[in-house]
Amino acid sequence: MKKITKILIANRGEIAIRIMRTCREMGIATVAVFSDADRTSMHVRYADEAYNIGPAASILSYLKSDKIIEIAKDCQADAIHPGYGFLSENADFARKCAENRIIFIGPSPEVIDQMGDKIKARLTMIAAGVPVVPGTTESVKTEKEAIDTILQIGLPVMVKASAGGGGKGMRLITEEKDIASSVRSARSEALSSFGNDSVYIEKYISSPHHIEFQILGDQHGNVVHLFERECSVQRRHQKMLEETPSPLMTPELRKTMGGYAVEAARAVKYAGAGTIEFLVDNDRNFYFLEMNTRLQVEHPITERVTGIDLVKQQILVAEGHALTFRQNELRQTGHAIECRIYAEDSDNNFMPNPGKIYNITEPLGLGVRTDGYVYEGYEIPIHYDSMISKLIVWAENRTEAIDRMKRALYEYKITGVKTSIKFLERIMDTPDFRSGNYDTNFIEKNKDILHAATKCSEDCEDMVIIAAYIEYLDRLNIALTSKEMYPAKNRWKKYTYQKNFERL
Amino acid sequence: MKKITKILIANRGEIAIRIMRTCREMGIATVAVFSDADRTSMHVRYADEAYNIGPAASILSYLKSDKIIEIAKDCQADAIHPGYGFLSENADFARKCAENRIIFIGPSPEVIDQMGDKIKARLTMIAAGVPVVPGTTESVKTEKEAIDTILQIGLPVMVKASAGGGGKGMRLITEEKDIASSVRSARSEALSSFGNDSVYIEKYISSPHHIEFQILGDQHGNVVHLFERECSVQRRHQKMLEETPSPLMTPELRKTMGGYAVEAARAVKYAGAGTIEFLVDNDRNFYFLEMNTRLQVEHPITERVTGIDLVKQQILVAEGHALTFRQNELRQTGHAIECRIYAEDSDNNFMPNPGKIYNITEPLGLGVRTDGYVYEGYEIPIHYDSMISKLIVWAENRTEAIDRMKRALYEYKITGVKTSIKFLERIMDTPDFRSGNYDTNFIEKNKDILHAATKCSEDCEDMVIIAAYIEYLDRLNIALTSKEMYPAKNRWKKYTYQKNFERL
Amino acid sequence: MSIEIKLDKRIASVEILKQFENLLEIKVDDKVYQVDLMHNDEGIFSILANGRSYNIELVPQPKPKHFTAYTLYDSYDLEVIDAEARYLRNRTGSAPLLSENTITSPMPGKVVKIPVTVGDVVKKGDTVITISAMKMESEYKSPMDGIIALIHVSEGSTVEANQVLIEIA
Amino acid sequence: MSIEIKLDKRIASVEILKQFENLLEIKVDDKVYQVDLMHNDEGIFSILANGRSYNIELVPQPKPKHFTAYTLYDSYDLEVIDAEARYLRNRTGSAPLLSENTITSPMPGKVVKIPVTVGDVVKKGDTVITISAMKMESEYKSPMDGIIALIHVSEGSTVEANQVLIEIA
Repeated sequence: MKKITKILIANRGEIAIRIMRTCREMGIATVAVFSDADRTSMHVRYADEAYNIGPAASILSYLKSDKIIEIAKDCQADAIHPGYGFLSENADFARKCAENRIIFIGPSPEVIDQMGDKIKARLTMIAAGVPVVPGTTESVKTEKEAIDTILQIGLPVMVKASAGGGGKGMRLITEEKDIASSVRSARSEALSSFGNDSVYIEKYISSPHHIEFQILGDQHGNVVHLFERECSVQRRHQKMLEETPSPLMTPELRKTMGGYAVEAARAVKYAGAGTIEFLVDNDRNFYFLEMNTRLQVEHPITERVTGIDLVKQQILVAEGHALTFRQNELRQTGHAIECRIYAEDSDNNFMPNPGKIYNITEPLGLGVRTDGYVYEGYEIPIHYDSMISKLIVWAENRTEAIDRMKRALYEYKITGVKTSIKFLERIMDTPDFRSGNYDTNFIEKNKDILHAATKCSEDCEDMVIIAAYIEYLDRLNIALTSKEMYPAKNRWKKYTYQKNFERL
Repeated sequence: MKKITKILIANRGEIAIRIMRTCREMGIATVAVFSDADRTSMHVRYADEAYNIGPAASILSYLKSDKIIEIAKDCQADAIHPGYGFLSENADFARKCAENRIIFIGPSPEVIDQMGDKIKARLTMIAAGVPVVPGTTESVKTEKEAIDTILQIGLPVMVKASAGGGGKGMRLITEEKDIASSVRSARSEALSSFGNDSVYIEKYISSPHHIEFQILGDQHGNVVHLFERECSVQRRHQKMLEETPSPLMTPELRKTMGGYAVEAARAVKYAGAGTIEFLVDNDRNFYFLEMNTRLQVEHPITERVTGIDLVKQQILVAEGHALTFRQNELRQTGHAIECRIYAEDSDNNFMPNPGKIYNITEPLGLGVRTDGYVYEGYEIPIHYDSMISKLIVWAENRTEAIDRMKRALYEYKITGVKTSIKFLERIMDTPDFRSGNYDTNFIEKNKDILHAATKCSEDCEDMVIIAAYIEYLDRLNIALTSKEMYPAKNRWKKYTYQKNFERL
Repeated sequence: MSIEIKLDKRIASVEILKQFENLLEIKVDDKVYQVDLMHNDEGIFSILANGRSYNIELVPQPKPKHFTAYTLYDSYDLEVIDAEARYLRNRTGSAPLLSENTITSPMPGKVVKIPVTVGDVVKKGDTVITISAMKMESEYKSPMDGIIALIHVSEGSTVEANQVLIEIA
Repeated sequence: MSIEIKLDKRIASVEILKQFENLLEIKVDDKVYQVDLMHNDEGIFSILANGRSYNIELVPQPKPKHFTAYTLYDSYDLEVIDAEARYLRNRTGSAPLLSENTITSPMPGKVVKIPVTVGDVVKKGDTVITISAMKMESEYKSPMDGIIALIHVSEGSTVEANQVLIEIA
């Protein structure tokens, strides 16, 4: 058992800070790394130590495994936490950490390898008895083989690149006449994107639910699951909102799926935190989709209903501790929802909207948690993800949680960049969401409600006009008179214009 | 049953906002009232409607019951929530609300009356079989009677004004020679403060624990308790920090004391949220101290361990709903601590420190809740309480909760005024606090640890000097050059001085 | 001193009638309001009118006299049309400042690909430049049939919001 | 250009030796630091030196060139002693700006009671004024035996921090 005393966090933004918070609670020193674009990022200021690792582009900084390991050795960090994204599912990086006697906080390189290849993962799951989406168990090497397999499985199907990801080399086939051309284009895109034209074929499940189970394993063979997360509200195949418990779930289904998730993790001797993702259709048939061998963005909702700090568990497991709780001691209490606040123009095809944050007011009070990293005056870089914070609420039941989330979103003010806040607020008011009757087709199905313009009343418009007028007058004055060395005593202005106008 | 659709909050600051948050979640419109000193207070901006009620002094504004009721009638509010302090325990106000067909969110005027007079409250408790501090059951009218009673009870004793409060007309007597003079001065102070020289006498319990039980009753005779809060960390007889569960508590004692608290509330047909305060000595003997017929400052720790929104329950009870949970369905899960952030100079006799808030960084992340009302640029008025926010943390157990509170206090930055944050951080490191072995004498007993200066390292001091130097240079530049109409594009400065110095 | 303010497509005329400290009597088009208005250096406004509490934040835009206003419900683009602005408007007629055969970046980002060179013939709808920001690539298309007249940026360069990228003749 | 900075009781001499953008070589007394320093208009400083990440906030005080600095651990009072300040210091000798027989308010508040009038004889330790702020009353006592020379405030009036209240001769 090795006590970890200093952790380098090989990440940036909100997840870097979230990990540092737990380190601070555990008395562990923290080391930040940052690219040239991130010198003023909050994670640099939050850490005990901070080192530059290169230019803005991730490939030259946050993905530079050798450079990061070198810094970890120089500053004598015992361990590296990779967060999510970047190097978190990179088996080579995990291997290099081990070679340099640095603890990689995550599963072994072998497990990352095994679950990273989609076909290997499918085979592992089939061997563990976990249901997978019907389809091929090996890559399909020729066009003819592909066509035969598709006819055998039956339309609709998805053709996916074995080495793939990010939608590249992926085709949905719904009609027989498209089979040949789609297989051909999928294979050619796979070749150009990944240098490998292997594809595999899966039955296409239309409008499924995306439900995942959080699992936690230690180095002593103990594995538990921490229940499910419902992640079906997505745009551009990216999650916008997650909740637990899932409105679709029944106690029996939870027990069955949870059991399979634990089996799946046990099958690869999984140590650390991981997620088993499933597709579930409206008849509650479920199929293994993939495993994420890292912390998920949406882990806080699991923390909120179970009370367990998942990052602390990751660190304890990495130190060699056995889990201190068994499956039957775990409880899902109340209801938690997470909303992802993106810097984006939700009403304009969710286009990213980087820029400078002007003012922020964070929601506070009962049952509200915010995990963010931006601050007033911060310029969101164009180089990285557009997520600026996560808003998590908890309440005794789902209805109260939705009401609380609505209140928190209403309170949350970010000016200077466009954000997803208003769009998320409209989700809270959408009948399909309130009733819990939704799947991955939710945003498309409800687009009329979700993109409806909510203008304020005419009086309110007039108040905006009045404000702009006063601001204009004030700026004229500022330009003329503000030469003093120290800021004005009171930032709220009352007396500025009295000379200019007749008194009431 | 009357559905409440609009509530006037007859209060200010953090508690006004805390109440408005729940109203918003329940779809209830909110009305703020404000004094001249509070025009820029956050509660005015948070509310749907806002009305001025007079000059800064409370007696001319927040205590003006007629004016407040008039506004409530004019804007057609169904109900008034008094918060804590101000009119919250004023039976006349509650009565006037009823006369004007406005729901007062709190117990009936009769109950407020009955529990507001200390001797009446003692008698009520004795009748309900609740242990009280040994002492007189009636006011003592003459000096001789007082001296006889004291000799009978035995020293040490406290002499207290029957109509009293705030330490006025209160004397601790530990030696026989002081009896006559102390009784005399207590009676004379009582007369000049309250126009009534009645006093009563209680056995003095040295260094007791201050433990209170939250209770909740409805209009149908149901009463439950929501467990205890340990409130022994006090300065100037004001609470600084509360936690639940109490480290002193045993399951048996909790059951007994909770049972008495419910009995006490039932005895007066209590409807709404209230608190029964007890003194507990180190042998776990407990005595009824007083009842607070309102929401307490420290209610959030109870909300956190039970999951119940107490303000929501107050509103539901006021509407006439029956409680939806029974005693045996309530659970205390994990551990919660609240720290009160005061604008004060903790190292200088806790002297209040009003002034302008310069920058704020609020602590965020897992298990952290902040209830505050100040914001950057806000000038804390001199007229009201010095509490600027409450920091509440939750964790699975007490040790983790203390570590989390320490982390949250470390993250909490308020500049411009002195605050209690550093002092509270030192409490988290005090062995007596960590071990849970403390009583109301805690701050006095540990003053050497709590007032120790924690200077940063010499390097860190040099960094402060460097920062001041750069700021000075920068201000020289600003004074010379900043005449532009719009703020600089990037608030973080890099290039300001390159002309002035030799390049590296 | 009345001034015009453009809010989205509406142009309203505003005038302060009377003032005492933070209490204003103010006319917006034909409507007269009594407001209690406080604001601060960060462009945060608290306005009380007819008992309602309005919160408005104004963020200045790069163009002088242009603001974005955030209410609790939505955001608006605003422009103050004072004497100077009116003069400029009259002088340039109603022609927009940027010609319609120009492609500008709607957001900051990085140029990933420019599949055209100066002199190329393009059709309306042809992709002429691809910009990447925050892991998402967006393709910008020619608004007309024409010839690439000028390219102001190159592949790999960083662009600001509203920067002119390509001109088509 | 070296300048002196007073931090609590320490007076340190500071000089920038070299600079390239946000990288500074800077000397504090005899120690030379290589620092990566960023700051903003709100007085927030992020300094990286020898790998450590330091967060410092500076708040200007009413007196020019006086700041309060907040680190993660404590706060400090700072004064920049430049040529002008040195000149003023030399001219006035070492005498403090406020005489020792003056009673000033340490915080903003309201005058509750002034139990003395001009001409009264007071002893060291006698209460001469009571100030209330945030529900707490504080009594201020005469620092010396003497006679009340001037009273600048009256009962019920509001006072600022560091305002002169009473002078004793």
